[in-house]
Amino acid sequence: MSQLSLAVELAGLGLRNPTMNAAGVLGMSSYQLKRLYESGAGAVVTKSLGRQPRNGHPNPTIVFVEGGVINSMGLPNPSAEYFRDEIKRLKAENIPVVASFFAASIEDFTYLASILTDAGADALEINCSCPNVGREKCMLEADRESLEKVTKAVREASSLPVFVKLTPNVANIVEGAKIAEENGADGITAVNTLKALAVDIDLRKPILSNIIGGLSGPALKPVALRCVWELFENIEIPIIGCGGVSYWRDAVEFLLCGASAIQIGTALMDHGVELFKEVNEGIRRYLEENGFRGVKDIVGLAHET
Amino acid sequence: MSQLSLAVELAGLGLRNPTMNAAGVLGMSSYQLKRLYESGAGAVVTKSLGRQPRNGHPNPTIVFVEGGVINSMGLPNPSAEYFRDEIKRLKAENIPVVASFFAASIEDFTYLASILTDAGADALEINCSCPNVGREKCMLEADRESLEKVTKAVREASSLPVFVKLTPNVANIVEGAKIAEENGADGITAVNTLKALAVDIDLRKPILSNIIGGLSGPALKPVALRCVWELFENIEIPIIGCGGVSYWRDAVEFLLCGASAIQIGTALMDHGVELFKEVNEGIRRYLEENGFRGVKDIVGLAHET
Amino acid sequence: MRREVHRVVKVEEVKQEAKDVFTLYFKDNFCSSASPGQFIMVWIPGVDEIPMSLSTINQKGVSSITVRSVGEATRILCETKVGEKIGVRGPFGNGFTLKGSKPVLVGGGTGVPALYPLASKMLISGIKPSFILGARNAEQLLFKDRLQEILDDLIISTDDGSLGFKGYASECLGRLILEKKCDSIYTCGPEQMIVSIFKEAERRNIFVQASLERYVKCAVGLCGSCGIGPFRVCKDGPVFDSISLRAVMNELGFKKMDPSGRLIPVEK
Amino acid sequence: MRREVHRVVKVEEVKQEAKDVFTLYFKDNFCSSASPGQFIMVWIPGVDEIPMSLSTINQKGVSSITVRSVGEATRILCETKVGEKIGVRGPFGNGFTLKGSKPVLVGGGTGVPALYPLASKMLISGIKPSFILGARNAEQLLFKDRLQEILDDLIISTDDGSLGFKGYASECLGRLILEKKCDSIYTCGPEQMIVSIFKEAERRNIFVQASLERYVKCAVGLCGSCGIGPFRVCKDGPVFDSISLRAVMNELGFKKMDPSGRLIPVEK
Ligand SMILES: Cc1cc2nc3c(=O)[nH]c(=O)nc-3n(C[C@H](O)[C@H](O)[C@H](O)COP(=O)(O)OP(=O)(O)OC[C@H]3O[C@@H](n4cnc5c(N)ncnc54)[C@H](O)[C@@H]3O)c2cc1C
Ligand SMILES: Cc1cc2nc3c(=O)[nH]c(=O)nc-3n(C[C@H](O)[C@H](O)[C@H](O)COP(=O)(O)OP(=O)(O)OC[C@H]3O[C@@H](n4cnc5c(N)ncnc54)[C@H](O)[C@@H]3O)c2cc1C
Ligand SMILES: Cc1cc2nc3c(=O)[nH]c(=O)nc-3n(C[C@H](O)[C@H](O)[C@H](O)COP(=O)(O)O)c2cc1C
Ligand SMILES: Cc1cc2nc3c(=O)[nH]c(=O)nc-3n(C[C@H](O)[C@H](O)[C@H](O)COP(=O)(O)O)c2cc1C
Ligand code: FES
Ligand code: FES
Repeated sequence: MSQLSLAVELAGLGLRNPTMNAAGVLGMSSYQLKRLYESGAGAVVTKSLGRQPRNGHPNPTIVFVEGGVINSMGLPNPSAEYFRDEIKRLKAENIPVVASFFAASIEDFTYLASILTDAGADALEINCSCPNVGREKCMLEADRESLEKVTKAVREASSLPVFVKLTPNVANIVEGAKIAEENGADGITAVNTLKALAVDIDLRKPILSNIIGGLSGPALKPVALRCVWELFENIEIPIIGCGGVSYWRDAVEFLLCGASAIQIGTALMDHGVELFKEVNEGIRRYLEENGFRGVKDIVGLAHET
Repeated sequence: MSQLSLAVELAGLGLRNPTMNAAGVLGMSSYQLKRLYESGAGAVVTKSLGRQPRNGHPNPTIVFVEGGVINSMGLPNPSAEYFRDEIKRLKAENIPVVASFFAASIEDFTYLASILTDAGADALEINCSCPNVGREKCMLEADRESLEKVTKAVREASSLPVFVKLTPNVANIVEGAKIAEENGADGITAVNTLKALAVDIDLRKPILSNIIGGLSGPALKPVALRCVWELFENIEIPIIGCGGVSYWRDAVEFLLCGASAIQIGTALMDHGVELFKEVNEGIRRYLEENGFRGVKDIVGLAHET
Repeated sequence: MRREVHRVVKVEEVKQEAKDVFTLYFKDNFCSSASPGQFIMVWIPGVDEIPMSLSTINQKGVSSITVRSVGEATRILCETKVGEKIGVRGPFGNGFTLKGSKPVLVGGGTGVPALYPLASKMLISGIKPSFILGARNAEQLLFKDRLQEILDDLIISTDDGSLGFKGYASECLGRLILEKKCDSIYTCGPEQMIVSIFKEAERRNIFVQASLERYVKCAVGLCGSCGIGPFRVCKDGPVFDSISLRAVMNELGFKKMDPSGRLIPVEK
Repeated sequence: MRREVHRVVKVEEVKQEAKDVFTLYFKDNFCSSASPGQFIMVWIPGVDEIPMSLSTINQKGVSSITVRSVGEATRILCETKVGEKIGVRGPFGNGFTLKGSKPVLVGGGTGVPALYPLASKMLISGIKPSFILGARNAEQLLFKDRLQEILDDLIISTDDGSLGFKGYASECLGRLILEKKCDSIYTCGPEQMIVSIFKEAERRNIFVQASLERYVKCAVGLCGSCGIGPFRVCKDGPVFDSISLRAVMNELGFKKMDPSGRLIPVEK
């Protein structure tokens, strides 16, 4: 039986479907990422990798709130160098890999971009939007100048498609996206988490060891959709939607608002890795029932009046 | 039976308890506000009033999402001038009134501040953070310069305590708060809604007529708590916490993070105006059970290590 | 899912009731378990979202609204074809409470369809209501056949006397109360009609539940735009009983909030 | 509320089990309906949040954890006084599945308490398990009295022979299997012990469920820090059966993720 194809082309990358895991979610090893791919993801995204191994913040690093979770993992990662072999292992099985990374200096961004490119990643995702580490640790996009420099440096250091992942914690997300676009980014991932906090009234203490963390999950979705909407109206490069996708309907919402692909993080907690298959089946059914011929047909469709 | 008093002093204002309605929620008339006060609110906050009557955006102006609602009322209001009599009616019954207002020019801010002061309001709340009207309609705090000018102008035009209500849609909420503080604000209300969007996959259209609206309710709470936390660490003037308070526990969370009073909006939908009483009773029980003597004792307590 | 969340439903059937009045049938789980007197918000994308009482509830899962074309949104709704989609959320508001053993229902204009589910529910509960069906003239009478089918005691009243009693529904009501010893009144229709009926009822000391209209935006009791006195039509109403009606007599029939929140005169 | 949300509970009772091992009792609804083998995250404010198996489940609503002091967080937990408060969330993970009619449970060190609720549950289900209780020496044996009270067949095994069988629990297991024709093995304890037991079981073709430990951060299967092969100890485990164990033999007993995600050697 011939089924409608979910294949998408994303900044030159051919993917069997438009779903990926969100950076930092089950991306600690090639084994974990391979499992996500086998469960149906169109591509897999590594944990954000840095120059040095990092243990991240002490526990508690996650707390549950209504509508989502707040995490302050603090970018634990085994280092990009260590992860090279993991990427090679994934590439040996032809799994499309997006390498997420962060750094504290332009030199490190350049260095990491080149070793991840050499390792065989299919695309790079610059994480300059993690709310969980101080400014010294990772350049913030809110700072226009750093964003410009970082994008340019990575662009020059690698021939791969470069995605820039943005934070929603800004007054105007379009500004940062435009800077990235002008400096050679091939796509924008929108969004990272919202800066948030949870406090316990019995112990009268913030729950996270780092006090402040990032809110993800359903609570983030309406904000993420708004960001994707605004970006689609203002930039030309493709958008990867991220934030609270928990059901196939959410994925379709992101596509209609202008995302060319979507990432799933927090929802894997409740729905398991099987979620990729469910989301893809849901998108397929939606396209078929509404007479569309492919994912591309509905990208940004809600903008037409 | 003698009960622990919930009375608070807020920027010179003596209130019987630390709860208020959030601006724009059931503040369209003195009747509505009186009902809130009778239901237990410590003070009442008017709908944000402007120079001219405004109908606001066409419907749909509200949409329900997981963890909250997105509204784009568009600041409908009968005008400050019209509302003078409403304020007088409330003052005739000795109800503490916070007059919320917005304007498109410094002249209008000055004018509105003075007529609302004359009408007898107990405090002013500058709404320069509504996500639902364009820049031309209302000065955005993200713009440091306007915030400075507006605060200064209102400060000069009125002898009342002036609260500045901030938006969470900024990279750094402390920046705006400091500007307000330096220019004479007596308190900060934190926060207004998060810019958000909802789209319908069957009709493939954004649901709000204005496309983008503001997210309130439980989904906003962790972000609001984070803002209050950051403000408490960085400013001296009192903070009025707002965003997702739905149970007494939430109110206590805001107090522990540094709010001296709290406002309730969206939760009145599910819990009714009876919520004020429940929240106050909950706070009282909490204070008693934990051996505190008043609300003041726990303001900011989670910051102590 | 909560009933406040939007759903998109397909219009399954359209029935013309009068020159400018149409009933749209659709299927929706929340609506089919609504209480008589509750309303929904109907979204016409790109146009408006407006409140509409449910005129059918729970008959084989089918619900309906009955719309009079009075402006842009209602005109477009009235032109809806079978198979087209509309957005709905709700049901909202309190609905009617069954009280009394000899109730009389008084409907005028598009207030009539909102009373139809109430009449059905009364019958199921073993109560046989009287029903005064009012309109300007015979052509504008709504739901006449449907009501006749289920009711023993349907009284028609037209302002011009083109059918049934000649005069206002409230006058007709006065007689009926005496005749039938009615012990409770349910009414929905033009505001001035409601005022007359309420006054009539007050004089005779009979308990009233009346469904009112104000400008509805949020429909969930937050924005305050539907205010009448201390009440919100969308949440405390749309059905108000005698006690509440007494509390708003300084506004009822005189003043209403316009979309900006200012009180403006009610149409006479 | 979801079980993932933090609760703060009062420590109701503290029992010293060995020089450096204490059991803390508390009340919590989610914990008292946990499955044997599940764990919770215990928050010690200002210090850490660490995984702990439940060592009592559902006895009059009381739950417990049994903690060996090995570092800062466990030391502070072991010093907790009655009436003090700790934070908990969970229970998390899969827990054990009842299989076989002649099971044997093999516990070593602080792995023993995690098997206690399993033994209780088996008894309730009419299954009489054998239990090998292992430790370095007699002083380190945990839950000996409690287990003796409920079990007919408790075999004690110490490395130094200071009580019961002299040698490793896995050797003891070899004999028991032959003797009793055991048809399933449940084990919790030091990783090298688990490896030996699993090998023993594989040789004899007996199905195993083993509870493993890795560095747990989120406890809900998101962060990947507790990875072992393609699995997450917090979500796919902590209990793994023979099929899964076979799939991770290149890591089990050899390598584990450190908090940065790098594979480092497992203690021998
Ligand atoms: C609880 C309730 C139940 C109702 N039930 C029915 C019904 O069953 N059948 C029916 O035909 N009509 C009903 N109405 C009235 C109906 O909502 C209006 O006729 C409709 O909104 C007009 O919209 P329009 O765009 O066609 O007209 P417009 O030209 O926009 O306005 C015409 C009139 O309708 C009023 N109106 C417009 N928008 C709203 C709104 N959002 N809320 C309230 N009034 C509005 C205006 O104030 C004006 O008086 C009900 C109203 C309420 C409040
Ligand atoms: C599912 C599971 C159940 C457990 N059940 C029990 C139990 O019932 N009783 C008991 O005494 N111990 C149990 N442990 C082990 C216990 O979690 C560690 O001993 C404890 O975390 C040590 O913390 P510390 O700060 O005292 O020591 P540290 O000095 O911080 O570390 C000592 C050792 O504990 C490990 N450790 C530290 N933090 C963690 C963590 N977050 N997750 C996993 N390991 C960690 C370190 O890697 C190191 O090997 C369990 C572990 C897991 C994974
Ligand atoms: C446990 C956890 C770890 C994360 N780690 C990273 C990371 O390393 N790099 C990054 O760019 N984003 C990270 N994120 C953010 C996610 O990639 C994603 O942007 C966010 O969670 C919103 O998507 P969701 O709502 O689907 O989870 C992390 C999120 C979670 C929950
Ligand atoms: C229907 C509605 C109308 C609002 N109108 C205003 C307004 O006029 N002025 C204002 O400053 N904030 C307005 N807000 C924002 C609230 O005052 C408040 O900041 C926000 O809703 C967060 O609080 P909550 O989560 O308790 O609702 C409005 C919110 C809602 C839901
Ligand atoms: S329409 Fe908003 S309160 Fe009734
Ligand atoms: S601790 Fe297991 S995935 Fe995070």
